[in-house]
Amino acid sequence: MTTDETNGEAVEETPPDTFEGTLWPDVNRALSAVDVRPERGALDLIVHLPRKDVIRGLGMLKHDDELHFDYLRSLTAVDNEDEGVDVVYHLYSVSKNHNLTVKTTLANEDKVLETATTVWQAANWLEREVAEMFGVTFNGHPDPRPLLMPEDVDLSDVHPLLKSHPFAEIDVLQGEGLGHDRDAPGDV
Amino acid sequence: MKGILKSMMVTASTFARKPVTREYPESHRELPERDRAFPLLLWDEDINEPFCTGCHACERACPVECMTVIMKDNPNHTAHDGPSKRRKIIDSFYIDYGRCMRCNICVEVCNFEAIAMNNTWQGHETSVYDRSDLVMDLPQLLAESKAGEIQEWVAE
Amino acid sequence: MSTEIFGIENVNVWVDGLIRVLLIVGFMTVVVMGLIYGERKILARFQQRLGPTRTGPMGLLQSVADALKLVGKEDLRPRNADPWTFELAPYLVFVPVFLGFVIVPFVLDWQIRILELGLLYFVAITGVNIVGWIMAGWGSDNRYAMIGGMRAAAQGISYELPLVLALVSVAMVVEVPLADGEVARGSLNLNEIVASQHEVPNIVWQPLVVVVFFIAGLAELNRTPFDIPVGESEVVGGPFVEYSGIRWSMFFLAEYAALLIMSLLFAAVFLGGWAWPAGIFTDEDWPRWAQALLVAGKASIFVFMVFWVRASVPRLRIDQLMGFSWKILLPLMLAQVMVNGLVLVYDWPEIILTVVGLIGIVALFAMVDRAVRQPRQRPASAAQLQSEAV
Amino acid sequence: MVVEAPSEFETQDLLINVGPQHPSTHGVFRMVLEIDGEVVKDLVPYIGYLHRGAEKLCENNDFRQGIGYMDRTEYLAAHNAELSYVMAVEALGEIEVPERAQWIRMILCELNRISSHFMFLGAFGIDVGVFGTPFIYAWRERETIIDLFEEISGDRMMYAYFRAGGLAWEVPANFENRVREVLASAQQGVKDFDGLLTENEIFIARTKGVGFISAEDAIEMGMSGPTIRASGVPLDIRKTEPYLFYDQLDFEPITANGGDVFDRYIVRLQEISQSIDLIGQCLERLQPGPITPERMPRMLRLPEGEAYIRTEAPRGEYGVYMVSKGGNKPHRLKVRSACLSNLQVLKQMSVGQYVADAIIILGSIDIVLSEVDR
Repeated sequence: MTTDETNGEAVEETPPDTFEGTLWPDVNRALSAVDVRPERGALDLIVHLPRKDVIRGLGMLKHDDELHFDYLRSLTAVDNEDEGVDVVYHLYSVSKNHNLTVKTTLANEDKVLETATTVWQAANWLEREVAEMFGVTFNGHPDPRPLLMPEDVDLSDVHPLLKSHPFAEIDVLQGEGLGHDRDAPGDV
Repeated sequence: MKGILKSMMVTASTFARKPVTREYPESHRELPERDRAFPLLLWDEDINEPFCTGCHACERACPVECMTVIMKDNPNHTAHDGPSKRRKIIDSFYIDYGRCMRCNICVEVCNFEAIAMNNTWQGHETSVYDRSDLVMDLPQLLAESKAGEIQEWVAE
Repeated sequence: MSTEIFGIENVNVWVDGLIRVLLIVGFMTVVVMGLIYGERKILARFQQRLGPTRTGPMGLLQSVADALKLVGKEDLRPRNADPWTFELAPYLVFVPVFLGFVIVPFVLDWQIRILELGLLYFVAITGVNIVGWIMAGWGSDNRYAMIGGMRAAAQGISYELPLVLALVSVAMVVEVPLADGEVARGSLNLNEIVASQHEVPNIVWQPLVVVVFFIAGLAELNRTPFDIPVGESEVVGGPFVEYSGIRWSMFFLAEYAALLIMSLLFAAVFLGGWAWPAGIFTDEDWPRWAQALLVAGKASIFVFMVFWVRASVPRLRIDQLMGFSWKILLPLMLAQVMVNGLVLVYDWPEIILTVVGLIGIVALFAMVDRAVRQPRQRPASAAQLQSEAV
Repeated sequence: MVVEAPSEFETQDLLINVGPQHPSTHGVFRMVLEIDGEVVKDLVPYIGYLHRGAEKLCENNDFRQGIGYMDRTEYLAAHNAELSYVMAVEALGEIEVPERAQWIRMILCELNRISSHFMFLGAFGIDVGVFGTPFIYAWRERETIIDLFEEISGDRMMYAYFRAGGLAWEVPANFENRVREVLASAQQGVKDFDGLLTENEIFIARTKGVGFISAEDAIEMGMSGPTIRASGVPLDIRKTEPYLFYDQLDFEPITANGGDVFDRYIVRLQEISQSIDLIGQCLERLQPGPITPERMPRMLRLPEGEAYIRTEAPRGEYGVYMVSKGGNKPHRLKVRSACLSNLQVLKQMSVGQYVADAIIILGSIDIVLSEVDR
């Protein structure tokens, strides 16, 4: 995840982006109690929050009557191999019709985070899926069973969507062995 | 009860309409020319050899990796005073119809227009008893085109 | 102990009974196969499809093919199903329906036995097959089957009452000419009921009873909109889920045989059976084959209506089904019986019956519309569960 | 010894396993119902039977190969699924899509919405109990639409027709009057369904007031599509955040405020008529022109960045969150499934209702399991 600072070193200091067209001024006011780092996404504004006060920040965003993010669009995670796992919240306000993406980075050693179901009920199943696919544990989740993976087999340490999880080999049916006991191939 | 009578009138009206079902094995629906059943190789009538030179372009582009291509030197290339200009020709070509997802990418990447999508009913009716019979080798892939039954559709 | 059958004198009673029963069995199987084929074709036409066309010319041998397939299929029994109830359930469903044919008045004197209490016998016999349904549901150790069986019991019993009251209110007003020229009212003998409809069929006098009989008949046959015990989308085949092969075909045969009896009874009791138009033109009766065609035509009206309803109406829920029978059909029928009684006692003109019947039909439609518009009442326990769950 | 009789007759609750093989679970969905008599006391849904790891596969396929997987994550409306994927690639790569391609994309997506809603009407008709008639009516209309798709892209359900930057190839010459023919038969289908089910007393009695969900709960649970619009929330991404040329069309999101099964049916039925009208408007604005940008690289490489693109699929918001770290393959691809969020509400809607209600509530959410499990 390249952020503004890394770009800054390579080339002479670019003027800090003022995000004038985006929600940044309101978001900054709403999240003043938390240190926030904005970034410009392809469509909507992206805001980085530190791990310990993500849930507090989301609560502020939801109950702030200016922003009123009452709709959790989607909750997912991105595995950046060595930089840890990013948990991404896409928020939307039905009344104000604007969007915001909230991201937080979890180090690979302890992928633990508070559950967002206290803020939105919608996060219930989405967190279950992120938990089983990325190995992130959400403390206080009401129903931490696996969502998509089978329960009868103990897959608690298998997290398929991590980059470390290998792709399955394709059982190749072609080639000399299994094709056909036709006469010599290429007999055209 | 007015609603119930109304819905019975609707079923009565369809009672009078012509049935839409078609007796499949006897009468086949006429397939559009762009229909994509399964990929097959094309036969070059005038030099009597397949167009395909085994350049692996389709094998690399295939999302499900269902193709295996082995090329060889072309015996009737002009160097051995044969009619063909192709230095390399396909030696053996396997497509696993069981894996192929008919996404037409191989036809798009092929720069010799050697592979096309089968748009005949024979291409659709490929049910077999054993999954390994779905692996089509070179003679099977060339059969329909050699018999001249394929008018392949080329996207301009 | 000898009777006359088809002109052959002094035939032993037992032999005569046996011949008539075998005739009925042959007639019933052929007609039931025709009904199955007819249903699939007519239902297909309602849905703009062709229906069976592969077996035989125009698919005519489809039922024969089904029968052969079912005979060939292995009829297995789940391991921990209760052996006796599971095995005997199909017989308890099939035999009562088959026994019901004893009193069906096909043509002038072509029925197995003329029973004085024909209607009472019919209603009693068809009541027994509910036991068969419950045995099938309970005996086959399958949760869906058990639910289906319980639903069949609830539905069978609660629609027995409107059916019986409908037949009673018709049987009350039937005119039976006595030997000394007098006219007695009321008879349970099906022959007399049909004979009394020479000039005017009962449908004219009792329109409401015809509608209620049709609805209750649908419920007895477990037909849409009352096919709750066998609703595939909820209980996946209901009590028959664990049956296969011949046992399942007995259930299937019983269902269509019951449809056949209900339609013949409908033709006899309400549309005048073999008597109705005959009385208008000539005093004595039509030739046998004409009467047979007449009865067949009237019965097929009922059968076509059943198929038509099946193609166009969704399924009721169990509480609506029970509410409909106990709160709407039963009061109407009791009122109808009371009005019949008054007409009989005070000798009012017959036309009052028709007027009251038509008013009854309007009342039935109004009640149904009001019931549909009402907000749903749910049992207290259900509402309390709902609030808990949120 | 005297056995003290229980105060009131002690009954035992029954646990039924509805699915994964069941005629009305619309695919491999399983719910365990705990029922007391006929009333549902508890409902535990189980999903994951159709999980094929589409997101992991897409990380191993480049931006043209991934389109085939998008079709398979939403097999009833594959055009809408491809649209989100392809728009995400164009957003990341800043690729300009010619006008004609965008109009054709809109027409195909609306046609796919019609065919998907007909599929719902057919399956819902059988759940409610009409034996087969709505299913055949729905299939009759859906076949005509799917035949048109076959003439355009060559495949009935898995089109792989959209490409980053436009379309794979030009539509056939008789495209416009073929579309008008299909719209006429869809109009007839809507009239049939309106007559068959909408005013049918038994249908109203079965569906009115069943499976109620309030607007606040719907927003709280992140629902989308016709299911949330039936509770009165006008959340339609074609209107709230217009993409392609939806801002040039005049239409209002169809809402109903009952929030029950009947309203979800009515919203979808009216959406078919709305889509028919929208396609008419699109056809007027369709001009001849190119369908792919002039110079498209043979092997598309995207700069670093991430984009979350959401479009209005028939079941709700179908979102693609694509993170690219340069290279020709997406680093991470998340498919936001509308049915997954709508399905979370099933327990809340079904507890306290009858078994028969629970079945039609599940039907009214119109789930497609390949989108739920991905």
